[in-house]
Amino acid sequence: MQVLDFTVRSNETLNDQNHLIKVAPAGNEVLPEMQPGQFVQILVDNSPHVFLRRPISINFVDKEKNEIWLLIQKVGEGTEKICAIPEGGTMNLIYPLGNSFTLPERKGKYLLVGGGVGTAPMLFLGKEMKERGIDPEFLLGGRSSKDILQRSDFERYGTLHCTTEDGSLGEKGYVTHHSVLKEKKYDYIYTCGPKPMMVAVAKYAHDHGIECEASLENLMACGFGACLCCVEKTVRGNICACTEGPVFNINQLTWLD
Amino acid sequence: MQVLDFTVRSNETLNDQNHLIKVAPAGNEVLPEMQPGQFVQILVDNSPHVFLRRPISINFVDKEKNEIWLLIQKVGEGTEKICAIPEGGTMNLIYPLGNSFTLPERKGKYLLVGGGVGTAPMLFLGKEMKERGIDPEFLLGGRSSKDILQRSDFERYGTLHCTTEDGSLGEKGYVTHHSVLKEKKYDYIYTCGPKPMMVAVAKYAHDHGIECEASLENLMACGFGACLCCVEKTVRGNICACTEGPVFNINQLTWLD
Amino acid sequence: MAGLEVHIGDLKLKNPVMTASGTFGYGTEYADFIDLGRLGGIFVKGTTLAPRQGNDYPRMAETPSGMLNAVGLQNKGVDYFVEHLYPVIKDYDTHMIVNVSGSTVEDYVACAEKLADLDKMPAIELNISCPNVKEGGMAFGTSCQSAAQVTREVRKVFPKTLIVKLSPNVTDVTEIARGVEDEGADAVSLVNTFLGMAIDVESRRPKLSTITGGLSGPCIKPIAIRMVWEVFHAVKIPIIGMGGICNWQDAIEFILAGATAVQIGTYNFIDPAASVKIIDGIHDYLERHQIASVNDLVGKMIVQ
Amino acid sequence: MAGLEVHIGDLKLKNPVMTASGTFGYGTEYADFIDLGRLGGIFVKGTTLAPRQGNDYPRMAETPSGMLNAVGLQNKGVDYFVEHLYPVIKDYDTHMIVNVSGSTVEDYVACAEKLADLDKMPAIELNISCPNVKEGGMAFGTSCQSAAQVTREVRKVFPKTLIVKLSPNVTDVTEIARGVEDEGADAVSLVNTFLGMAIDVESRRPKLSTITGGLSGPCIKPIAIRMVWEVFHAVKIPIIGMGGICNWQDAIEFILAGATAVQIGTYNFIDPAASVKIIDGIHDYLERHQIASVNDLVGKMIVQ
Ligand SMILES: Cc1cc2nc3c(=O)[nH]c(=O)nc-3n(C[C@H](O)[C@H](O)[C@H](O)COP(=O)(O)OP(=O)(O)OC[C@H]3O[C@@H](n4cnc5c(N)ncnc54)[C@H](O)[C@@H]3O)c2cc1C
Ligand SMILES: Cc1cc2nc3c(=O)[nH]c(=O)nc-3n(C[C@H](O)[C@H](O)[C@H](O)COP(=O)(O)OP(=O)(O)OC[C@H]3O[C@@H](n4cnc5c(N)ncnc54)[C@H](O)[C@@H]3O)c2cc1C
Ligand SMILES: Cc1cc2nc3c(=O)[nH]c(=O)nc-3n(C[C@H](O)[C@H](O)[C@H](O)COP(=O)(O)O)c2cc1C
Ligand SMILES: Cc1cc2nc3c(=O)[nH]c(=O)nc-3n(C[C@H](O)[C@H](O)[C@H](O)COP(=O)(O)O)c2cc1C
Ligand code: FES
Ligand code: FES
Repeated sequence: MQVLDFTVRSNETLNDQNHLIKVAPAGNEVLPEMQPGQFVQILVDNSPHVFLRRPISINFVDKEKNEIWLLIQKVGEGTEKICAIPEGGTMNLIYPLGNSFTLPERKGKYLLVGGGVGTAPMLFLGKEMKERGIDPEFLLGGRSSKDILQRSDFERYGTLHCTTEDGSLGEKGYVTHHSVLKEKKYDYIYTCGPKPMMVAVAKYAHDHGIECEASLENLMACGFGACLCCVEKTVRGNICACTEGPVFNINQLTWLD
Repeated sequence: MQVLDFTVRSNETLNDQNHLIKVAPAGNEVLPEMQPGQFVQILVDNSPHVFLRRPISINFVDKEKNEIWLLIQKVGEGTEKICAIPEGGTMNLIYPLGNSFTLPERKGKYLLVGGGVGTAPMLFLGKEMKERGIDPEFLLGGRSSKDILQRSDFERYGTLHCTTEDGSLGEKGYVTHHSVLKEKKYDYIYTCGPKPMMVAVAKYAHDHGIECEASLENLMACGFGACLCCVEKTVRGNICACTEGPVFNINQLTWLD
Repeated sequence: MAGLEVHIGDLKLKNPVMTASGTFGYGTEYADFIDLGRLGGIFVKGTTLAPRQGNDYPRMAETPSGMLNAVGLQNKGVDYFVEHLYPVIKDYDTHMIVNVSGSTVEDYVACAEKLADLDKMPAIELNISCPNVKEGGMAFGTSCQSAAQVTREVRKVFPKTLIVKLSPNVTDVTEIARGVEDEGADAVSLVNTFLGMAIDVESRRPKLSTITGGLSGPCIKPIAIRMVWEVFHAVKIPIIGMGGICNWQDAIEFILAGATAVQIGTYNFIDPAASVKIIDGIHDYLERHQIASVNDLVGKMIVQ
Repeated sequence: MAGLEVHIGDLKLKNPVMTASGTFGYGTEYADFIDLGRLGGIFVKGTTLAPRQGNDYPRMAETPSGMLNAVGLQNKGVDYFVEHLYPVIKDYDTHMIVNVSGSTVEDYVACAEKLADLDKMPAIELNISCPNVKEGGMAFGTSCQSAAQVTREVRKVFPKTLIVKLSPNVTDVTEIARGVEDEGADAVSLVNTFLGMAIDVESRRPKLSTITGGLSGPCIKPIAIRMVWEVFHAVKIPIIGMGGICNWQDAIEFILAGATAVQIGTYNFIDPAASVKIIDGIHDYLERHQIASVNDLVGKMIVQ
């Protein structure tokens, strides 16, 4: 873990709500090893109302360019201000934080399910799988076509399935209604997105005896294990989502009780 | 008094500390009548530490361009943020606030003494005098040549005398040591600047039986008479510097007691 | 049309948004900015029996998300108010309520008596919580006994709506609230400012002439809301909530915690039109959530 | 070289900057960010006799210039601490001080007794001011009698430096400070968090699972400084000041108000290296003002 200033190399507006921001260490320090599922804590400058840092998943690591990608949805003042940092601007990060998704040791059928901006860590995860010789499948959901972000990036690493609530892309409905879930039998499911979606995915996985890991977005104050604010109730009691998570095997969670 | 959004038409860096910012009503509303000595209260956006507005004198009113000029010295986070607003940016003002310098009814010898950024209201005052057929003299002081701002603007409206602490422009020393004060007899002195300077000027005026008005920079919360925080102790008791000031006849003040 | 009318004692307020004493002058200071007639009410500056010069300058220091003040009840006294200010403000199309302050019980009583005679003065707010005067003031509000005593004596001479303004500088605000309720207060308002302090580290001097002063603004909001919620569960009389309200969300937060009405204080300095925007915001919230009347929200925070 | 060493009871601190309980884990969480050996001391997480799961999620809400927490003393109990944590942290080149919490006097005493045996545990901080547990906690710190009682009983079993951490949720903090001084406390630390509350207006639910929680951060600084200043004039034992310290200016403000040392709390979350920057800042301030020792600043606010 370290605290470091980054320079915003680019800040791309993907749609009215989402930005893709690529950052590199301001002093050209070489990025440390990072794992899919890990996140960063962003200091929000120039905001009278944002006191704490904001946790954002590592969307992708471009080792060649020494860049971290962040996919950010504007939902409040913190994310608004982050998305307003122009190219060339500075962003102070604490990183890398948290555990990571379990990377497969063997071949198999892996499904990566993301909803909304919860697709963010799935890109990095998919890339790491591909590099290990695995062809992941992605199942991404959103309200409409414009909410399914980074499609061409995902397609580089695996097959892409989509659902949209208005049917403007892929199948109409929620991710858990997608036909692949009926047609195929997966060995492992990874998921990140709105809690109701993740609970539905966890339930599907549980009912079908599929291993499943979910990445949580609990409210965080510090992000590195010091405040005990981010706890998730698990079978082992209250556990910090920032150090022992954000990725949990659903067997550890009490969602389905 | 009104609350209005302004657009920054230009933001000129005069030296390492001072900016000249020209603003015009964002909706092209025609500026109301304003008097020299009056001020505006600027809302400071995007600052986590600045809660209250910041009072700034009206440096000049350009009626033709419908612009207000503000001369701002960066001394803390509020003024830093204001000076960082780029051309085209927005600034929310409450204005015009306060009383004003007494504009001369008859010809005479008028001296306008400004120190540091306290020269700000003197330009507007000089212009109004000139338009009334009076030739004011200016006596401006600063640490060194680069701190005597807007010289060519001042010269348009009257004779300019300067002092600098390092002697790099005009006479060396403080304004109250300038030779004109020994050589000439003025009818009226107006002053604005650091308190010790104004007190020295007031003392000079008092000792020489010259009428004198000083513009105060008391700490303000509201700027329009609602909080009673900005009071100056006067011969009539505690008086609000934001409504019955910022300009006071030195006879009203208790500085020389 | 969502219903905004609320009642505080005999007072019918057209909406629950009022402005806090000491932050809104006599209303006139804001006449350029808003239509005063839109407000539920205006609490005018703290008024004492005798005129007061207040404390020395400096009286103000900015703090994180707030400010300290040490005005110290500067005002021209109740007689001046009755003769010169009341005639100007009495015909505003809103309720004008005087905030009555004092150093002794006799002061409060004498002041309240003079105000009781005024036709268009439907209520007073007893300020037993001012941290900025040497004698009396907050001392009345931090002891249950003296809070009860001053309420009891004023109640005897003031038959109209009597609001008692509580100090937050106490271990148990419910105890004081119950005490003044028992003595016949028609409502309580809370909170007044928190006693605070700031030092200029370069000069090593206090930033206020009085060393300590009253802290207000958004910084105190979480504590103020907690106190409103505690008092809501302790008394039956209505509560007027305040402390750091800047926008309609803050106002709704106080209402959900148990406030029947709210006062906007320090934020008027930053946005003189804040109060009116908050009225509009509450109205829109009610419409959006299809709530018939703001009264249906009072204390209706959902627990479990 | 300006002198930074200060004494708290028998403790010699290499500098007056320590980190506050509950915000710094067991130090290890910050080892990546700073050299822990630079700190004057580390107050580890609130520790209780029995293990505690703490409160349910959500435990945190951001507020203007601060945050509310409702962690509720989640910890693995004193035995686990002694067996598993103490061995890891005991050799850090700084003072490790356990913050002892409890629900009954017996709990505090039993916990303190176990810690008294540890060689490298030179002091404990009695937390009689936690607002986040149902029983005990803050209740001890808001009554003079119970604060005195728990101090008295713990004093009997704990011969090393005993620091008592005071609650700010009281009418008169000096009364409590004097009470614990009389019972033999070697120092007082203040303030713990203020009881506060926040409501999500769209869902109409409290933002914390426990409804109320503890407010910390810069928002509380002016009140905390006032309390330190009051206590400085009320007791003879040293004061450890805290509440919203973010930078060296804030730390100096507390020291001028009367704190011999300070603790950095919430701001560690935002800048994990804040404490070390503050040490450097205090050092530079002393040099710039040509002050030989930080002790010369304690309580030296200039009045008049
Ligand atoms: C480990 C982790 C990884 C994350 N990764 C990403 C990411 O890659 N991209 C991204 O856009 N967002 C991500 N988030 C969520 C992001 O941190 C929040 O959206 C952000 O902190 C909101 O800040 P704000 O100031 O914009 O909104 P606020 O004004 O703080 O909040 C706006 C609204 O969002 C709600 N909210 C805020 N934070 C959360 C949260 N963590 N969970 C549920 N509701 C919340 C608030 O209650 C409020 O209703 C992640 C969160 C965590 C914990
Ligand atoms: C009527 C009036 C007119 C003014 N006109 C101008 C102007 O034309 N141009 C200009 O640059 N400034 C002017 N000022 C001063 C200006 O308002 C302050 O410099 C500004 O508010 C400081 O804000 P800040 O956040 O930058 O500094 P802060 O961080 O608030 O303060 C920085 C330092 O400056 C001191 N300080 C701040 N405000 C004042 C003050 N009013 N008096 C004395 N010390 C102060 C603080 O105590 C602190 O030490 C005027 C003030 C008043 C009352
Ligand atoms: C400058 C100032 C002056 C005040 N004067 C009074 C007063 O005269 N009487 C009173 O009861 N409260 C007074 N108050 C307290 C406010 O009415 C209000 O209770 C407090 O500021 C909290 O609300 P806020 O955070 O919205 O400002 C004053 C507050 C400020 C900031
Ligand atoms: C998340 C969190 C947990 C805390 N836990 C404890 C605790 O276990 N024991 C304790 O005495 N104080 C605890 N505190 C209070 C702090 O030690 C400190 O007194 C308070 O936060 C004020 O300082 P600050 O504003 O610098 O944070 C906690 C504070 C926070 C924010
Ligand atoms: S966010 Fe602080 S411990 Fe997880
Ligand atoms: S600044 Fe508020 S009355 Fe003058």
